[in-house]
Amino acid sequence: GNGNGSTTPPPGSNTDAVKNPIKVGIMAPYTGAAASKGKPMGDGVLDAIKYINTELNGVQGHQIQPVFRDGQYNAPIETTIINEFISPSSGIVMFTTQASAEMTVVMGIANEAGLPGFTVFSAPNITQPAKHQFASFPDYGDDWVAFAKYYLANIWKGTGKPKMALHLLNNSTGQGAKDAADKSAASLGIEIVAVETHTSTTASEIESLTRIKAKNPDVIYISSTPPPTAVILKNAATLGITPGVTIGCGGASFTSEMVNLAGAAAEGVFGIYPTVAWGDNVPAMAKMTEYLTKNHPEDANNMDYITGWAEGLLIAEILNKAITNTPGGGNALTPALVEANGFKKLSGFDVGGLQGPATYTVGDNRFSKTVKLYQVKSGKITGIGSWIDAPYIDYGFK
Amino acid sequence: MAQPIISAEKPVKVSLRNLTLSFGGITALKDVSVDIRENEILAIIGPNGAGKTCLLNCLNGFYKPQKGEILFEGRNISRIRPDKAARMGLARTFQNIELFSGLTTLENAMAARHVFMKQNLLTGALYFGPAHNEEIRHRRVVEDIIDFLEIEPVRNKTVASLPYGMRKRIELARALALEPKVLLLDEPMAGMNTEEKEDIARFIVDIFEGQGESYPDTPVLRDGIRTIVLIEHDMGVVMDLADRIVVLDFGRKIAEGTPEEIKNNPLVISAYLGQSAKK
Amino acid sequence: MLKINNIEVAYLNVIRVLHGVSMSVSEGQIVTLLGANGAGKTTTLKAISGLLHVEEGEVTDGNIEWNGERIDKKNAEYIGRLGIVQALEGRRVFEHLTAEENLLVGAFHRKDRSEVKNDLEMVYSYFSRLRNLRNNTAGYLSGGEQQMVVIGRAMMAKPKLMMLDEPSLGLAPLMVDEIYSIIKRFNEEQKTSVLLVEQNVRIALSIAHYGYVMENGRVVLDGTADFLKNNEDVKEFYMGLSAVGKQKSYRDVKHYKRRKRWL
Amino acid sequence: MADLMQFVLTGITVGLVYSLIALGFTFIWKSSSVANLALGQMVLLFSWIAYGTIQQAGMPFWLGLPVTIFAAAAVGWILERVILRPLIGQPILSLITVTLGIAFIFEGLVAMFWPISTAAMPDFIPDEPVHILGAVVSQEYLWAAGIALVLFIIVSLFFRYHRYGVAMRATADDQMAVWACGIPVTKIFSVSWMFAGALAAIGGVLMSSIGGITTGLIETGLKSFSVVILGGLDSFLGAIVAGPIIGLAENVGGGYLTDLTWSGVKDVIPFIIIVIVLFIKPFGLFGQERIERI
Amino acid sequence: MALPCGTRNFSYAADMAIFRTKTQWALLLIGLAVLFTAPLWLSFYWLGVVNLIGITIIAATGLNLLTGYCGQLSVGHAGFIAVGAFTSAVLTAKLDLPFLVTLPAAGLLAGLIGIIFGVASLRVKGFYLAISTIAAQIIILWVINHLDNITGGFMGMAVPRAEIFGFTFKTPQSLFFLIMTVAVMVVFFAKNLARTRIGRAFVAIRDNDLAAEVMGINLFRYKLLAFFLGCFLAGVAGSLTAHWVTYVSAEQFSITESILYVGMIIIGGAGTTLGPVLGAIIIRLLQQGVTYVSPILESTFFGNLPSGFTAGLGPFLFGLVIVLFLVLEPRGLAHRWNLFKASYRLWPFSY
Ligand SMILES: Nc1ncnc2c1ncn2[C@@H]1O[C@H](COP(=O)(O)OP(=O)(O)OP(=O)(O)O)[C@@H](O)[C@H]1O
Ligand SMILES: Nc1ncnc2c1ncn2[C@@H]1O[C@H](COP(=O)(O)OP(=O)(O)OP(=O)(O)O)[C@@H](O)[C@H]1O
Ligand SMILES: [Mg+2]
Ligand SMILES: [Mg+2]
Repeated sequence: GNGNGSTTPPPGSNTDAVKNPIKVGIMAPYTGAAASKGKPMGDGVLDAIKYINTELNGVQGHQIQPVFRDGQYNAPIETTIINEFISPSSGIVMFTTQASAEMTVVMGIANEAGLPGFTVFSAPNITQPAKHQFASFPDYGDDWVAFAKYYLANIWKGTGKPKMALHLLNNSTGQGAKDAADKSAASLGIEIVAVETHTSTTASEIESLTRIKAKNPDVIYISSTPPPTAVILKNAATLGITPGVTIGCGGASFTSEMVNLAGAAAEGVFGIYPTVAWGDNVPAMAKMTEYLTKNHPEDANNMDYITGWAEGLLIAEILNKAITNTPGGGNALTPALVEANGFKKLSGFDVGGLQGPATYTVGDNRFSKTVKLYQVKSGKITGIGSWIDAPYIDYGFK
Repeated sequence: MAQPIISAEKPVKVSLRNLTLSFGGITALKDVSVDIRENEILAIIGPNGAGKTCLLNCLNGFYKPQKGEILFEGRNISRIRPDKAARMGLARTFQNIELFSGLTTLENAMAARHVFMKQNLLTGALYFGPAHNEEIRHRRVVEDIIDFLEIEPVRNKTVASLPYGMRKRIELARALALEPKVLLLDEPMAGMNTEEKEDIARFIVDIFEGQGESYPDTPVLRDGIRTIVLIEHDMGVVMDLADRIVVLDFGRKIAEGTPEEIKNNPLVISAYLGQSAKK
Repeated sequence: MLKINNIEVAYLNVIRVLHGVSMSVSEGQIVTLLGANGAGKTTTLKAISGLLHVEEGEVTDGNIEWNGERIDKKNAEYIGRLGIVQALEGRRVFEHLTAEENLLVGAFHRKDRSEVKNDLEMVYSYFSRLRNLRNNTAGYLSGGEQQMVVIGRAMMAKPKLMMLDEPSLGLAPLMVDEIYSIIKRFNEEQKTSVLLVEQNVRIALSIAHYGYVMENGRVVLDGTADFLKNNEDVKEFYMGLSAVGKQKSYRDVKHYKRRKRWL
Repeated sequence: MADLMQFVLTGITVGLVYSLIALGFTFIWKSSSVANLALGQMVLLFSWIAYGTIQQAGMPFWLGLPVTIFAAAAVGWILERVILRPLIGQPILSLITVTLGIAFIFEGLVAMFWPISTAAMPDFIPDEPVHILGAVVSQEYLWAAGIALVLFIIVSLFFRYHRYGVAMRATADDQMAVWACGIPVTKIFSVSWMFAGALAAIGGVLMSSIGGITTGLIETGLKSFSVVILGGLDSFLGAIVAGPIIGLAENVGGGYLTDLTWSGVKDVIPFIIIVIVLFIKPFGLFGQERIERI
Repeated sequence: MALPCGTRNFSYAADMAIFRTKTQWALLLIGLAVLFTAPLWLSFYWLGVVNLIGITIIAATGLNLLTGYCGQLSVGHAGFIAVGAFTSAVLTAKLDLPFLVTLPAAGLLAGLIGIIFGVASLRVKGFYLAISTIAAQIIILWVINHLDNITGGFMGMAVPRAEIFGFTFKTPQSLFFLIMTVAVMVVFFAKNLARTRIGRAFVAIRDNDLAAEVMGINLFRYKLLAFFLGCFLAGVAGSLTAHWVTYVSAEQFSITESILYVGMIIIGGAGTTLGPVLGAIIIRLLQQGVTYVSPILESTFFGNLPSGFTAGLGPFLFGLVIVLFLVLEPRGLAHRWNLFKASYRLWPFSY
């Protein structure tokens, strides 16, 4: 079922033949409830592909043809899109999503059809147990572990076990962190004293923070998205919890948007993020900045654009590996071949330095396995330290 | 064929005993007792706001009187739910038209056949078979009523845009479709000219008397409804049609008797009729 | 001052209801419009007041003039400001307002706020029953009481032309006489013209100066009240049984032969 | 004990913010019996307009705010003119649904004109929290609460005594009859939507100075619906009293129930209250009962 | 060809038939034939869309019975769809029950929960009820989210494919037959209910509940029956959704989705059988349009469009369509269709 089959020139004449474009399904919540993250990510990945196609002449001469669809963060719509992607006649060989919730909806069908794909932000239930779906970097659970380790090693000065409170968004973003805490807090030596949840649209968390405050925590960990995180931070300042108590955030919360919204209350807050920050000195930074300024100035300083750009580079590398390892090259690619020869052959790819190196390890469907720690210093998200390891945690999902 | 007016001999169908009904400060009915008898058309008259409509509302369970009881064929129904009252045989029309505006004339009447139908979710959903036969059976009755009231031209029209008088007639049709033992009419002729009033009057008399073999399959038309309560402000109509008249004023019963008696009752004249009615 | 010239009215562009109606009302006159159910009386009033547009109806031919100005294409508000007010049929009170607030709404566009108080008194003196009910929620009033509110509301507007759609509907006999004497008084005292749609032909003709009879969307007869009162057709069809003299009973109306029915 | 005080104070102030938005709902309802489900989106749009005038166009606050309110009133006017007026006389279902359509349109407009999707409202209220009886509250909440109270008094008096107010209530009952009285129904509609726009703008500026301009404002609209249900759809008094009750239930209830039930109970408490209220007092604390007469 | 000018009927049975002329029967047969051969000529993608439309029609028909016919406005429909989806998911995944059991079970549980919330409708109408149904949805989702042992909590759960007598509905084609069979049956049942005793009782309650009660209709029973039926069909749609998507989480059933359902029946024509069908088709196609158009616009007019234009386009168009339909055809498309039919039937005499 490869849609390119009919135009494939006879084997052997590969090098001189027409190089067919390779179709990649890309789903982003361009509109709808998650547009504030989906839009910059979508912009980033499309810009990156544009760059690869125009300036690098595609992947080994094959243009990447994005089949870009707006999933609207809406399950029925996402399902019709994945039905399009898995269709043999569509010619799509792999796909990506931008959010764990999107991937959650579509992974059943994609796994069944054997169409490989990866999601940018992810939760543990997507990669465990490992099937045909992958994650471009560590998940919300890994964020928690990474932060907890850093906290114990570098910030915690007291004796005994530190007391931690969790403040979680009421979906897989929050749940991922909770799963990790349930699994590993005890072994790491952290006492979870409170677990609160909030909605993505909360206007006041004074009440939950009052209860957290009563438990006297040493550290609060938030796994959420930017707007509610900002509310929590501002309320914590009002209640006098900060400064004093350390606050850490998971990747999906920790963006410039959050800093803007929270203002002074964000000062000193730690956050995990899977990519580098704007302006960091990495190889891909210059081109990315150029495209951003040219095409999407409104996404300036938005780290979700970086994750999108990194996604584009990853797609190209996966295809690159697949073409190289497949007899018949790019014109012969099928979903199964892309998975076997592309996804599973990734090794040590540096993703332009934007995120930790991407490597496939058997049983662990996360590509990069490191995250970075940041802190808000004088209103700027500033990197501290280098990449932190996020080892695989087995949650025992079936 | 006017009925002889010997009210004492007629059996009591519905008996209202010492009804009192009030809303906050307003007392709409105060200690009202009325007997509604078989084989009679009973008229209730009285000034605006006297409590006539409230009396009907109590009768069919729409209002629950604070005091007193209503005996229908010997059973106390003063706290009954309106739909139960309908099932027991009390049907009515309304002074401000209360039709099902989105349904056609036919469907309005069919809706009143509800209580006689046996369809359930399953047979209704499948339609073919029992439901279909039942629909046809009841459709026959309804068509008879439509024919009787001469509203066939609007049979399939949605009732909302029909003229006032027509809608009043459809209300009557709907009430008949319920095949009641007692028919309650609240100002059925309001807003009609004399000719139309004559029509309605004729219908009321015909319903009361029964149409015998003109409508052999529709009992309500064949045998007639032998107990009718009529609220009306047109004294010509009331005096001609009623066997007996009850007069209410400020929630109290101030008189009761034959049209002749009422016409000459000074209390009624001063409270309601006015001098002009006497000529 | 009001002239209707041969108007045709259709609802929803298809249902033609009036087929060429002409009539006029002059200053200070009470004109009555008689006719059977569905003849198009209400439609005529709505055509004048501009309410037709709200019901997807339209004057498709002919015109309506008010003091020489064409108003058949104007909207209801504009016509209202000219001093033409219609009391709708069927007791349409503002249910959630009190009786008094209902009356005040009638006086909405009047500039003479101080006069409004006096007029309120006037209405209460006309309808003494309403005085006690002034603070009651209008929706709970009895049918007749609501009718009083509706007429009172029209009076509160101090209109130049007051159009009443079946004001006697549902009123007790005493009350009917009273309301008609009130309308007459109001017409004489305030010099308001009145266009009266009525089923109770006898009483309408007793106060009207002039009358029109409509049938099936056409004016079939018109003339002074006295002329109509003595017209044989009007007597037979509209005053019918109650015509003075030969009083027959509603019980004895002849029963027509029933026709064969077609589905 | 200190916790309780904190829960109570937070509950009352947050609740009054809900009340503020709810007033806008009741205003439209009382004047045209349109249930405005676009309330949250209106608040969102007008917050962005405020951001546009103050932050992007650089107007000083004292100028930006009136300009925003004016713009909001203009939007209200357009809405009425173009969308609601043609629907006069249509069934309630259509009127409710059309506001849902408006809600979508506003969401779209916001995304088109402000792709950044979230922003902080420029600070115009000092940051220092105020301490009251051992509890703290930020000044923004106090301002919002105070303004809600003032607006409540103004609109209540207006609807009870002003002839426009009375005519608006009449319009809600029977547009046709109001029209027959020669009253400019369309003007009444325009005025009430302009007012409602202005109210939403004020609410939006205050709300977003608390939590930033985010789509969360839409959800606050939803919470305000629970306020109007509890208070009674047509009662300003209801709105102003029910807001703090909902706020208290959320915060005190959440404060003590979370450990006993499930997390996030705070966010469903308003809705559980709605269901309970509808069972025992269907028309809310102060709502007028539906008139049932035959 | 003989024009059906003023088709007349000579028996009540013929008068009550849905399809009265030969042409109508022919059209019906052709329509069904086209429908059920669709998998032969539709791509996976369009099959996916058509499947979604089929599921949507089922749920919208339920809402139409409840809101369009019985007049009880519900803005929490997606909540009841969620109940159905999770019921079916849990019963198949955890208890290994066959699909033929879980499908009706999903409907039943959703219907029963609908009845519980429907009790409120005995005392309130209109907007009060609308809000209580929103509340129902929020409470339902909260409970689903916290029954983590059963439903998988915030994460949701994977759902096995539907299976009937050993046949697994896996491909879009087979799902198409499953979904369309149910959808056609549901529309047929709904049509029958609407034109018989129960449907008339519903409309009577919608148009004038006080008079309906006085005419012998038990409001309590029929309002609850309407809630049961409406939510039952939501549950059935939920069950099909679960086995179609193969993964359920509470997040998938948003208030926006509930609102869309209301929009559908209004646009299509509330209180008509055809209404929810047309509404479902239009709204779902519009969504697909947005899915396509926004990225295309973005890449075509790269840089020439104001940034964010496409992001706003979806909701904007959506709202615009709802508003335009309401302003131009407030009684819905089905009404327009009936007018068209009426004028065709009497052609060439339009009045
Ligand atoms: N639900 C109610 N709430 C408050 N008052 C009511 C209610 N129903 C009736 N009333 C009052 O009770 C009194 C009697 O009303 P009712 O409708 O019975 O009068 P009626 O005799 O039918 O008058 P009419 O001839 O004008 O119709 C009136 O004053 C009315 O305002
Ligand atoms: N909105 C409407 N749409 C369609 N037809 C209408 C509409 N309103 C009235 N009609 C039709 O117009 C005709 C005249 O109605 P109209 O109400 O003017 O009669 P009327 O003389 O006032 O009758 P009545 O004495 O019953 O009040 C009737 O046949 C009626 O069915
Ligand atoms: Mg009465
Ligand atoms: Mg009329």
